Amino acid sequence: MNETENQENISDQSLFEAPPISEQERMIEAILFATAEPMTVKALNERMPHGCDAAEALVNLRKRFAGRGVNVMKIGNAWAIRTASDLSFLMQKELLETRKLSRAAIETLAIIAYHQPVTRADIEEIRGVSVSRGTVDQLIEMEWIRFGRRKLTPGRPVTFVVTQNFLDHFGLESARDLPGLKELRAAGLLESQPAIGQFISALDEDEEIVNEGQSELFEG
Amino acid sequence: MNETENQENISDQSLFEAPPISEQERMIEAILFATAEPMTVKALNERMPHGCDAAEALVNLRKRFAGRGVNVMKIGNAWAIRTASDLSFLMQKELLETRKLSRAAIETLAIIAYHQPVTRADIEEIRGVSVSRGTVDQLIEMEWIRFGRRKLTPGRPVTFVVTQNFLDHFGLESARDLPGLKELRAAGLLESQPAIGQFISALDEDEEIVNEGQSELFEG
Amino acid sequence: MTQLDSPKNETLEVGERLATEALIVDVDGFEGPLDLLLSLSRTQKVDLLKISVLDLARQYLAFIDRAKELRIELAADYLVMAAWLAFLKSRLLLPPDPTEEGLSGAELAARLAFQLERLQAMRNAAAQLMARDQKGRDFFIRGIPEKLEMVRHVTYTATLLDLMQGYSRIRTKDEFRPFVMDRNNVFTMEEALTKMRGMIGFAGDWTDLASYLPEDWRKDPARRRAATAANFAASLELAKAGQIELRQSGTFEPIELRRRCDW
Repeated sequence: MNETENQENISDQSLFEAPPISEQERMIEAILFATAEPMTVKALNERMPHGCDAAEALVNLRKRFAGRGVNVMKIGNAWAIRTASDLSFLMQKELLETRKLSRAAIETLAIIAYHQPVTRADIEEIRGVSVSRGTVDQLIEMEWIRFGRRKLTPGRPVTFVVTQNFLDHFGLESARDLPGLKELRAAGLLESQPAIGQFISALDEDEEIVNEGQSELFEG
Repeated sequence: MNETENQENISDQSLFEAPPISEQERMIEAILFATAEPMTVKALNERMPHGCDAAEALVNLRKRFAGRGVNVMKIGNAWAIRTASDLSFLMQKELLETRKLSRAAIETLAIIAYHQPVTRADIEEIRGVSVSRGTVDQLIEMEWIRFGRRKLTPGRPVTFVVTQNFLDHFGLESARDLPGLKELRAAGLLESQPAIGQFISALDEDEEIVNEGQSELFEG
Repeated sequence: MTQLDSPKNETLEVGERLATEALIVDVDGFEGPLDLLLSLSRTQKVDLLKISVLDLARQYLAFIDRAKELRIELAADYLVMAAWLAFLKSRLLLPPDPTEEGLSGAELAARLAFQLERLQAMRNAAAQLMARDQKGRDFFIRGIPEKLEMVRHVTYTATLLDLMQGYSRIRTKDEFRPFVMDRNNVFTMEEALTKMRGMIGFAGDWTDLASYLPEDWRKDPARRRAATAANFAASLELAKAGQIELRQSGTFEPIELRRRCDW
């Protein structure tokens, strides 16, 4: 009986008073060290006692690990601890055999990452060849891309976007941090323009081609 | 010529001069984080560049993690990073689960409610099977039954009665408010159907009771 | 992989350039006409923004002609592109016709240049992406993840309905008899068959089917009905098996049977 009462007291306390921020930092440190997968702020808060604010503690923790052997990394809206990349030479045994991606798959991945959300037709327009089913399947299987919302164009085609796994794999905080993204956008190279093939038909039918700004996706 | 000599010197140096101890600490931090098992000092030294002293770096690293969310711990003769023991509760997820009371427990409870005060022997006689200790214990633990007065029969056996908790849970003013057998049948609550002949007469008998309109009792 | 590198062919000598133009008729090496165009464009010494689309169209058409001479099968999209480039070339060479609608030759050329530039940009981006630090190669995840331990807290519950049903279950246990078919008054065809098989051997001539009814099945009407039906079905079975013959002189007349002689 006494024990139950005690426990109740503790949980009552924690209901009203969150642990000090330094203690929250310790907790997040423990949770992130224990898991291999990135954890969202929401998931962290759920694991921690009532009243904790993982977001604030994470900022402190990230600073604390700057320049250390392992770093706290932000991946999308999730967080994970990863070894510092300059120490990769120590990890020969942990090296994962990665599947060699074909040139088509790499290009398709890059196009999806930089232009997302893109339809298959968009990808084909940019590469000038049809996208083989296997290429897309492989990227989906690797969980680097997934289906996004359907586009509001005739036929409502499906779109592809990159996943959190993609960000995690390439150590990206968000799709906005893709290398050279700003320059590409500034050069207008991420805007969709009608392709030559479409021109041919446009010459006949005078079809209106909808120009959609793709950039808002990166603002999310 | 001079330059080449210089370069040679540098590479010679790096062959024999170990990285600064703070760098070795980083290395051990990364290795202990990423390896799938605890590492001995020997194994650490084998992984690290020539001239490193894992033992010394480990002492530093251990101090650095003292009081943090994870600690550098010795397991056997090997080292690993582990959750600080006071935070182990974070590695547990509490699942609240509600389960239906077992049939035996419900029947036992029902007999106590309808016939209280009853002895264990009474219950067994009515149910036709012996009552397991676990069932009674469970009901006592749930605070739905408690011990009543001892019966004034030979052996003075203990009796069981239902508690206020029981009445609260089932929304009853008193155990006497429990509907009787005929009322149960009238409300269609009898699971087992009597043989057809009996059933017909039962319909006649129970007609009045149906009209009394007890059904609201069963809506709770 | 060299395709992914930024173009360094700008320094190519004229001789090499001609060689590239004339000799690579290996369509297999290209991923579609756009890729081919991009490769051809590298032979021009300018960046893609300043490319001469007219020259490029000429190069492409020359390439296609050469491929045709060599009787290399060309995929349809290469030919479509060739047709389009021929059209573009004529537009670029002829003075613009003010009555004609649509984009001018210069505009079309700009679009093509844009497409080439965008494809090149995507290839560079892909190369940059793959050159990034990658998980499992340059940085690593936790090697000994700790399992999240599930602690169950079970609370048991029951409703008033459960309680009452439980009680009624006990109190009506004695009334309860599991449902079984009442077989007292059922005479099965199997029984009839067994009985009749034993009897037909003794009856030499036509006998009434009714006479085969067992003694104790004759009085009670229910039992009699059951036995008659069973006997009738059994006699049909025996006739079907060729063991007996059946006859009936008229509707509702007695059915008679006898053993077949050849049996």
